[in-house]
This record gives sequence, structure tokens and C-alpha cells, in this order.
Amino acid sequence: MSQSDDKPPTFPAVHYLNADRGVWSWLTTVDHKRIGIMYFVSVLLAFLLGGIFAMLLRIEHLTPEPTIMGANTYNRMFTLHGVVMIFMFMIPAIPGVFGNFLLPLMLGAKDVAFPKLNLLSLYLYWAGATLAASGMIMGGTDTGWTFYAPYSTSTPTTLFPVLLGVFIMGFSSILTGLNFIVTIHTLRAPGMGWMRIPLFVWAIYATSIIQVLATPVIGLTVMLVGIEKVGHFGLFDPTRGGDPVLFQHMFWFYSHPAVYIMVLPAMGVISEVIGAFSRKNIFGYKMIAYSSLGIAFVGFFAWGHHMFVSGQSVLDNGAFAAISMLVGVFTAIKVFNWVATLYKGSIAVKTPMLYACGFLFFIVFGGMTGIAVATVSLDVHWHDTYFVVAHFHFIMVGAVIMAFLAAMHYWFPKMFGRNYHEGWGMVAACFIILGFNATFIPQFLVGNAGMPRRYFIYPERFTSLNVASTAGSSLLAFGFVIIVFYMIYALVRGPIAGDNPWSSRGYEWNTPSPPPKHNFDTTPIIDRDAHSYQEPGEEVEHVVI
Amino acid sequence: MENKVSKPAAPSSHGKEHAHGPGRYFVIWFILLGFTLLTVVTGRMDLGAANLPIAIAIATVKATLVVLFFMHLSESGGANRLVFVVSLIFVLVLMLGVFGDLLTRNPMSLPSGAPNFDISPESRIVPHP
Amino acid sequence: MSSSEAHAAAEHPHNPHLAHHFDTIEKQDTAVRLGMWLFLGTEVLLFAGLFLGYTVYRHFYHHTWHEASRTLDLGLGALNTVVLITSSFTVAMAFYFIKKGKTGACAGMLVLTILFALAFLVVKSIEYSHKFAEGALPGQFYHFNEVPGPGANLFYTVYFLATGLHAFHVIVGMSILIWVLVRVLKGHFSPSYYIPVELGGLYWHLVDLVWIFLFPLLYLI
Amino acid sequence: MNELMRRMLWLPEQASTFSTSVDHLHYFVITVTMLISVAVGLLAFAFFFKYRERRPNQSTPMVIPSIRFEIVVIGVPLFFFLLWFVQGYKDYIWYTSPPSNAMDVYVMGKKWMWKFSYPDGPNAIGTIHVPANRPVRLLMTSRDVIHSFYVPDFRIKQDVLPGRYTETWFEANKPGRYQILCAEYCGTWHSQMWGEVVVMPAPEFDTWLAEQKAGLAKRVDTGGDDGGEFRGSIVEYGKRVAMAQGCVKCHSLDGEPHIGPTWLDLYHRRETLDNGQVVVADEAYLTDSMIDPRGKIVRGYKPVMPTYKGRISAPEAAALVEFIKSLRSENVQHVPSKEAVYEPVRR
Repeated sequence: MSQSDDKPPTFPAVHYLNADRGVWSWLTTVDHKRIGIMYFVSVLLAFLLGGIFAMLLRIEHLTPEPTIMGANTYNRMFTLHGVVMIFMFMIPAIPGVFGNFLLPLMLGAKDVAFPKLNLLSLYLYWAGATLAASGMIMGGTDTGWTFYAPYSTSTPTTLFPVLLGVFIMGFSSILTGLNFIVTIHTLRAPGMGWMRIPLFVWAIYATSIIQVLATPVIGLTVMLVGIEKVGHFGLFDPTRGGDPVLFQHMFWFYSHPAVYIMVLPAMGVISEVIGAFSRKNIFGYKMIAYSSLGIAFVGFFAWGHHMFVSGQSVLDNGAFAAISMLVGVFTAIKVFNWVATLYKGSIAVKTPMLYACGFLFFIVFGGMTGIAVATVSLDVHWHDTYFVVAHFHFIMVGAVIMAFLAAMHYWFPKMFGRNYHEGWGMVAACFIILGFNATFIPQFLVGNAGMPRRYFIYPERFTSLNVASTAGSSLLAFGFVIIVFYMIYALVRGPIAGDNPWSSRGYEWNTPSPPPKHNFDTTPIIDRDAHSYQEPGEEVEHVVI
Repeated sequence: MENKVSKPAAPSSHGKEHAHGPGRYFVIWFILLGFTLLTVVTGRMDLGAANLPIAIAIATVKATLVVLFFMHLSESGGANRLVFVVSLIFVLVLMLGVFGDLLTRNPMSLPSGAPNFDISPESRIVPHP
Repeated sequence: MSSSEAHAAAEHPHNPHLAHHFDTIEKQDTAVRLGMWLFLGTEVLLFAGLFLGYTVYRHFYHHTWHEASRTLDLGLGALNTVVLITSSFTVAMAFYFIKKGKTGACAGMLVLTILFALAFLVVKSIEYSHKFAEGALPGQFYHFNEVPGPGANLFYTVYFLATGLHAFHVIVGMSILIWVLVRVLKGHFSPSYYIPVELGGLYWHLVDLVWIFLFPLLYLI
Repeated sequence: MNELMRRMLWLPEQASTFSTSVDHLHYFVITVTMLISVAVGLLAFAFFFKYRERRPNQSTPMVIPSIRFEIVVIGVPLFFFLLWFVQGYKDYIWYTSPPSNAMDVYVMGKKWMWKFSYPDGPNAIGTIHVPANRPVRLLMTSRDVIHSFYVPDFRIKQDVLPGRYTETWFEANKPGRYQILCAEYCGTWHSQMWGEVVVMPAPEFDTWLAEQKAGLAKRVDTGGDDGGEFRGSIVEYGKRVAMAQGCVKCHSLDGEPHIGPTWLDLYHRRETLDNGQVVVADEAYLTDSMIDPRGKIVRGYKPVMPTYKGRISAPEAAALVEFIKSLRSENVQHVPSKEAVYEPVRR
């Protein structure tokens, strides 16, 4: 609960970080918090790797001619950028790190339902990531992260380890989702009905459903591509009667919902952050919770909008386009609810809140350009151009990474018991938000102008916008460098944060920060709604809008 | 879902499952064998377009019996049923989306050798007039 | 949760099978069952991809596929169906017996199930060896002259991929049942704790389920 | 207004009938998108100031959505999205329904070139001539992997699939030269798989086509990457490139080893390299060897070949590979993949 200001903040003597010591205690731990921390380190490394690739790609595009690398290197690099960022960073990022760390704390449980399975997920993730990385060392692959057949089945590059890595990471993702669903169903503290679950948990729940039901399809699909590449079984090979468009159907049946695997947890984070920093009951709790489920469900019906110019039938294009519009409505509901939550609040403008504000802009612009590219006739021009690249980076980087950073700052005291420097946090946030806009808004324009994606060299008329985008990306990178410095400082020397530095009412702040090994000594009893800033029975002013 | 820790009651677990004994398993087993025979017989009859729907209908009945009684879904919790049904719904969604495409696609865009195409080797990629 | 379940936990407050983060063994069992059903859901979706490939190519090449399916040995296929259905029955019986506390009968049923699984694999390998001899093989390896026309090779691609993935599941399921059998023989299970028998059985039923669909689709179209 | 918006959004020229109608929807969609997203961002920011924290642990009112609010937040976005969808789908149906009087041109994509054929007329590599103000339907197929035929100035794009045809159509309304790009990633030189649409006034086009058919244009330009065109099969084109670049000075065509390995039966031959590695001389290896000849030297040959990077264009390299593929002695079983048979497709 909210701590009073006159007491100095406390730091527990024994907590989950120092309860056991030694590398072995980490590698064999079944503590969800430690597993979360190990995910944290892993995904940050993956992000660093993918980010370096991204910067090299941007530098390459400074001139229309070859700048620092050859065509084959470029093609491998954008593939690896995609594979690393999507399968190693985006998908495990928020569920793996914050889901693992916070889910049991928010539910009042001592651990997730299957702690050993949770550790297995982490090991599978490591194994898959290592395999995919070994594919890069063995020469790299040049298919793009989409592995479109028949190019992927005929490329001379090393594809198999990458496919196997994706397959194994897929299993890690399935097991994580399975674990979370069971946890949410069976390990809620007494008194926590379904309508008292924090919104972050709702988001993770919706995400997990997608992970469990969609990931097996991509697992099978990448294995079929692998088999096809090695054995030429003809399943996607037109010369043997196969249908390459079938591959696209199977691929996007997973990969479109996969977008929601990435963005739903981000939405959950924003719900928590906005509620906590405006000291408000979340406006329209039920609408936000149900729209998460709605996105998860409708997201499964929309995959065909990636295939408007692939030769898919005109009728199917229309059906998929219409359904895609519904996903937009669910997102719009959430956005309006977040903004309405700010209304009449008591807003503490802290770093996580800046990221949340950036998130709101990015999700609206990214989401609505998403609706725009789902408008069939417009997509004919935009498909596979930089407009699409900019659109999904607005969602993936703009929305998801903003939410990841917001979560990282908001829960940093929870995880480590120390706090970061607020001033530097704000400065870095400004750099990142501005740099992000400067990077990707030119890419919308260059896509409008007709520059296709995955272009190593490009016609000269696109030069100015590409230079602008590269310049913007340097701002973005600089912002991340600042974060690295003050976060490392905060980890070692940061001021003691106390149990609940934000006076947040989230259930996870009911434990000491950092939490003890088994979270709770006694099972907590939940007697109020999530995100409630009133004590039970307290008189409050009601405003209806 | 309630989260009460304990309530005193009789020690027998899963009370409902005691309602039936091995007899029920025998019955299901015999029905399944009967359906297998039926599907083999109807499968070899020439029923034209009806062959496939009949085969799938029989398989579905068999699968339902296995799921409900061998796998005890008829008596397990709502969440388990929901999970299984939802997974089947998504299988249907996958099929529906793809078939919405295949059945209405421009015939030229179908693979060579598909019904709308001549199958002589000369015209591998030339659509039938 | 029925009230009878809760009492069982009250009687065994220090159940060795109860993990520290669960309040009661019933709650843990509910969780484990739900987890298993979710896993079965993922398996269904895993096979869905292959069934999709099947339906798509059958739609494209239904005449060729009709001929190609006639080259499969219906007798062996039907035999395998009977074998799997019976094994499903025996594993259900094993579950019944362990709930009754009849460890010996349960072990016997599990042994029968494992033998049926082996029989299934033997029959399957006989079929495979015929196909290899005929050259009715997937994709580029196809050199079987009885079924001409485009798409015939794809029938065998789907046939081998689907039955291969299924056979892999048979092997996995068999290994799980062997592990369960060992634990049954060691006397680990009793009417108050038999979750691994139940889950192993569920997995085995899924293997049966998939075959119930594969059999008519491959052998009878 | 149209021109202002077009320039602000960096859209290319509107050179087809489809581009104008699609652009108007584009302006509408993008304007609404920008207005809404900026409004939401600013509103959030304004709330940051207006409702900033004035004292710690301040109590806040409980704000509750009314039914009216819910209807508005669901209804308004849904209305706009469906409006876009309906208009977009209407345009799309128009775009996918070529008029029956359209002139057919066959298009073949191949790593990394475009080839065009008129039903009873000439073939051309890299450049397609079309009349202005007359509908043209393209029937497209691919020799190898998926490509995508993209003309930004016409706002058209259609994937080109191997083993079957896809179609697209346009009616160009401004004579001029417009770039064709490949929009579906297809390998090393995907980014150079360019071509050109030359839109001629209709009478001029008719004269041009008649000349071509009469065989008057025996004069053959040297194939260059800047719009120079060559009429004939890809193999012939590759042969010309081989002669012009002097490839045949070192590579024989008859099986005799010379300074370099012979090209006869080279395609899909297993070659042992000087480091002992065995490679199959497929398209990728052949292309790599033109760009980086010292990278993979066949055992027994000296690393004397200069790089052709920058000296030959992507279509030229593709044509060379095609020429090499055509050089087969009779005992080789492999049948080279067939080109599309250029017959009009009736519907």
C-alpha cells in the first residue's frame, strides 16, 4: 500500500536476488522472478544485436549506391535484423520479462503454475536463439524473416539452423503461454474474481491464447520449408504441383496474430502505467479487458491482408480487409479509454508516463496507417514498400518498445529495489521519441514515393528521404546509449527506492521491493478492484462522461 | 471461480467419474470398431461426391466419442472444454480462410494441373481455353 | 471444485506431490489437466497445418489423388485403425484400474497398449517399405508410374509427412506410456494420486484421434 | 489541391486512370489519420498539464463511461474504417476487372529481369511499349521465384508467381517513361530488377507495333541498362552480352577447357574448388562468379578473371546465366525450364 513519506525507504536484507548465490543457483532456479531477470538480460542482448544490424542497414542507405557492404551482405543483414528482432526480442520481450516477473505477484501467487516448465521455456529460448545465431555464423540466410517459398527453398544460403531455431523458440513461446493461462486460471489469490484481475494480466492472458493456438502452425510451416529445402518434397514448389501461396497462408496465419503477441502485452503495460501515474481507476476496465480478448480472437481472421497482391482471390481480399477493420476498432476503444483515464486525474509526469504519451501517438498513427494499408486499393500501391515498413515499425518500435521502456522504468524499483535518475530518464525519452519520429516518418514518405522494401540500392530520387531517416536513427540510437549508462548506474548506485516509490495501487507493490524469494509469507486476500485508488467503502465523487 | 481452501467432505475424489465402470468403455470400443467397419465399407462404395462427407462425418462421430468418453471431456471442467473447442474453431478458421481464396481465385492463378487446366505436358502453364 | 475433493487434501496436508505454490492437490490437479488440454490444443493446431495442405491439394488434384489413394493398402490401414482404437480402449481401462487401486491390472493394460503401439509401428513400416519399393515417394523422389498426372507426387508427400509426423507422435506416446508403466510397477500411484497415468492416457488418445481422421482421408477418398 | 497533396505526400506522378481515384482516397485516409493521431497525442499532453499532480496522493474522482460514450468510441472509428473499406474495395474491384477490349501483353519475371511479349509481335527485355489512353492487360508469370510487378506511377502492383498466371491492367494517360520495380524480394539483385514502361500516344504506338511486326526493326540496339532495348529471346540476348563483354575469349562453348572452364554443360555441374569444396554451378554460383570471380576458383584454373561488378547490369547477368543454361550437350537429362508459351488467354 502507499507508504508514508516520513519513513526512510527500506531495502530488504534478504530478497530473491541474494537468497541463493552462485551461477548454478541461477541456472537451476525455478523462481519466476529470476527467470524473468534472465529473460531480461537475454532479450536486451538480442535487442542490441538487432539494433546494430538496424544501424548498419541505415548507414548502408545513406547513398543509393553500395555504401559499406555488398548486396549479399545487405540481404543477410535485413533478414537477421528481422529474425533477431521478432523471434528473439519482440515475442519474448514483455511476456518473458515482465509477464514472468509480475504475473504471480499481481495474482498473489507464489509462483507460476509450472515453474519447471517455465525454466524449460527459457532453456528452449536459449537453444533456439543459439541455433539461429549459429546459422548467422555459418554464412547467414537471405530470405527475409518471412521465408517466402519458393525463394527460401531454392536459396543457396544456410537456412536450416535458422528455421530450426525459430521452431524451437516457437515451442518456448507455446510453453510460456500455456503456463500463464493455467496460472491465471488456477492461482489467483482469494477474493480475486475475473473482474479484479489487473489489466496487464488480461493482456498477457489474451497474448497467451494466441501463443498457444497460433505458434504450432508456424512451427509446422517452418519445418515444412526446412524439409522442402533439404528434400525437395514439392509442397510449395510449383514445378512439382505445389502452391507457393499456400505457404503464405500458413505463414501469416501465425504471423499476423504474432503481431498481437507483441503488441497486446504492450497495451497491458500502458494500462498499468497510465492508471498508476494518474492515480485513477482505469476508465472502462471491462472495455479494455474485453477488447484484449477481442483483438486476440479477431486477429486470427485477418491474416489475408498481407496477401492482397499475392494472387489471392478478390473475394477473400475483401473479407480479410473488412475483418481487419474490426481489429482497428478494438484498438481505438483502448486508446479512448486511456485518454479518458487521464481526464481529471492527478498526473505525475515521470519517465514511464512520457513513454506512455509517445505510445499513444504511435499506436494511433501506426494503427491507423495499418487500417490504411488494409484498405485494399491503397495497399496495391503500398504493399511491400517502405510505407509498410514504417507502419509496422510504428507499431513494433513505436508502440512496443515505448511500452517496454515504460515497463522497464516503472518496474525497475520493483525488480531491483533501486531507482534510476528521473532527469536523465526524461532526456533519453525525449531523444527516443523524437529520434523515432525522425527515423520513420521519412520512411512513410519514401514508401509513398514508391521505394520497395528490402532494396539494397535504390533509384536516386529516394536519396534525400533515406538520408533523413538515417539521421533520425542516430538520435534514436543516442537515446538508447543514454539509457544504458544511467540504468547501469542505477543498478549499482541508484538510490534505495522503497517498497512502493510510485504509491501505486497495483497488487504487485504489496510485497517488498525487491520481493522475497517466495513472494508472500501468507496468501494475500484481495478486497478491492484492480487499479482502485479508493479504500473499500470510501466515498468518491462519480463523474459520468 | 472460487478459491476456498478446504471444505470437509467425503474422501472419494472425482465423485462423478464413479458413475460408470468398465462397461461403458467396452461399449464405446465396440461402437468405434463398428464405425471403422462402416467407414471401410462406405469408402469402397461408389457414392460419387458423397464419399468424402460420409467419411468425414463418421470420423467426426468416432473422434467425438473418443474425446467425450475415453478422454472424459464430458465430465471435466468448463475451461478444458473451452480450450479444446476453441482450438477446433481455429482449425476451421484456417481452412475457411484458405478455401475462401482457393474456390474463388482467378483460375489462371491456380497451379498447373488443377481442374481448370489442361494436363498435357505441353501446356504446363497455359490455361485451358 | 466439489467439496469432496477439498477434503482429500485436508486429510493429506503434507502430500509429497503437492508443489509449494498450490494450496490443495485438487487445485494442482485442475491446473495440470488444464495445462494438458492446452497442450492437446496446440497439437491439434500443429496437425491442422498438414490437414490444410491435404485439403488444398486434394481440391486441386482430386482425380489423381483418388487414384493415388487406391494404391495404399486398405487392409493394413484398417488393421492399424483397429489396433489404435483398441489401444485407446486399453489405456482408458488402465486409467480406470489405477483409480480403483488395481495396480496389477493397470500395468497389464499399459503393457497391452504399448504392444499395440509397437504393432502399429510394425504395420506402418511394412507399408512404408512397400512404398519405398514402388517408388511412390514424395516430391523429387517420386518415380511411381502407376499414377500419372500432376499432383500424384504431392499425395505421397502429404502421405509421408502426415503419417510420419503421426508415427513420431506414436513413438513419443509410447515412450511416455513406458515411463508411466515403470512408475506404476514401482507403486508410485494410488487412487489418491494418478495424474501421470491420466495425462499419458490423454496424450495417447490424441494420437488415436489424429489417426481416426488420417485413415479415411488417406485410404478411403 | 490534388497536386499540392500529391507533392506533400511525395507521391509519384499520376500516370494512369487508376492512380487518380486511388490517390483521392489516400489523401482522405492520411489526413484523418494524421489529424486523429496528433489530436490524441496533444490531448494526452494537454491533460498532463491540466491535471498534473498538485499534491501527493491526491484523491481523484471515479470517471465512468456512459452508454453514449461507448457508442461514440465504437461507432465513430467503425464508421470511418468501413467507409474506407467500402471505397477501397470498390476501387479494387475496378482494378481487378480488366475491360474486355484491353490489349494483352505477356510478362515474364526472372531473376532479375522483366521480359515482355506481344501476342503476335515482338519480344522485348526490360522495356514495354504501351499506347496511351488504351487499357492494357498484363498476363504475368515467373520463371523461378515470386516477383512483384510494380509501377509506382500507375499505382499498380501484382505478384508474379511461378507456374501460373496472374493478371493486372492499367490505362496510362500520360505519354512518358515510367519505372518498373520488383517489389517482392527475389535474391541478390532484387533491388536492381528494374524495367521501364514507355507510354506512347496511340497512333505512334500503332506505327511502332506495325514496324516491329513487319520485321523492319532488324536493327538491334546493344542492351544497356538505360532503356536500350533488345528484341529476341533471353538466350540470344545472353549470347550478345557474352560476345560484347569478351566472356568467350576465356570460356569455350564447345567443351574444351580454356583459360576458364567451358560453359558447355556448366549449369548444374558439380565443380571441385581449389580448397576442395564441391559446389553445384547453379544460378547463384554463376552470378557470384561474375561479381566475385576470385571467391570460388575451380580447381586447376588460375584466378585471372576480373570482376564484372558494375560492368554488367542485373538483366545482363541474368541473360548470361540463361545463355549458359542453354548450352547443353545432348546426353544431359536435365530439361531447361520452359518459357511461357505466348498464346492469348481467353476467359
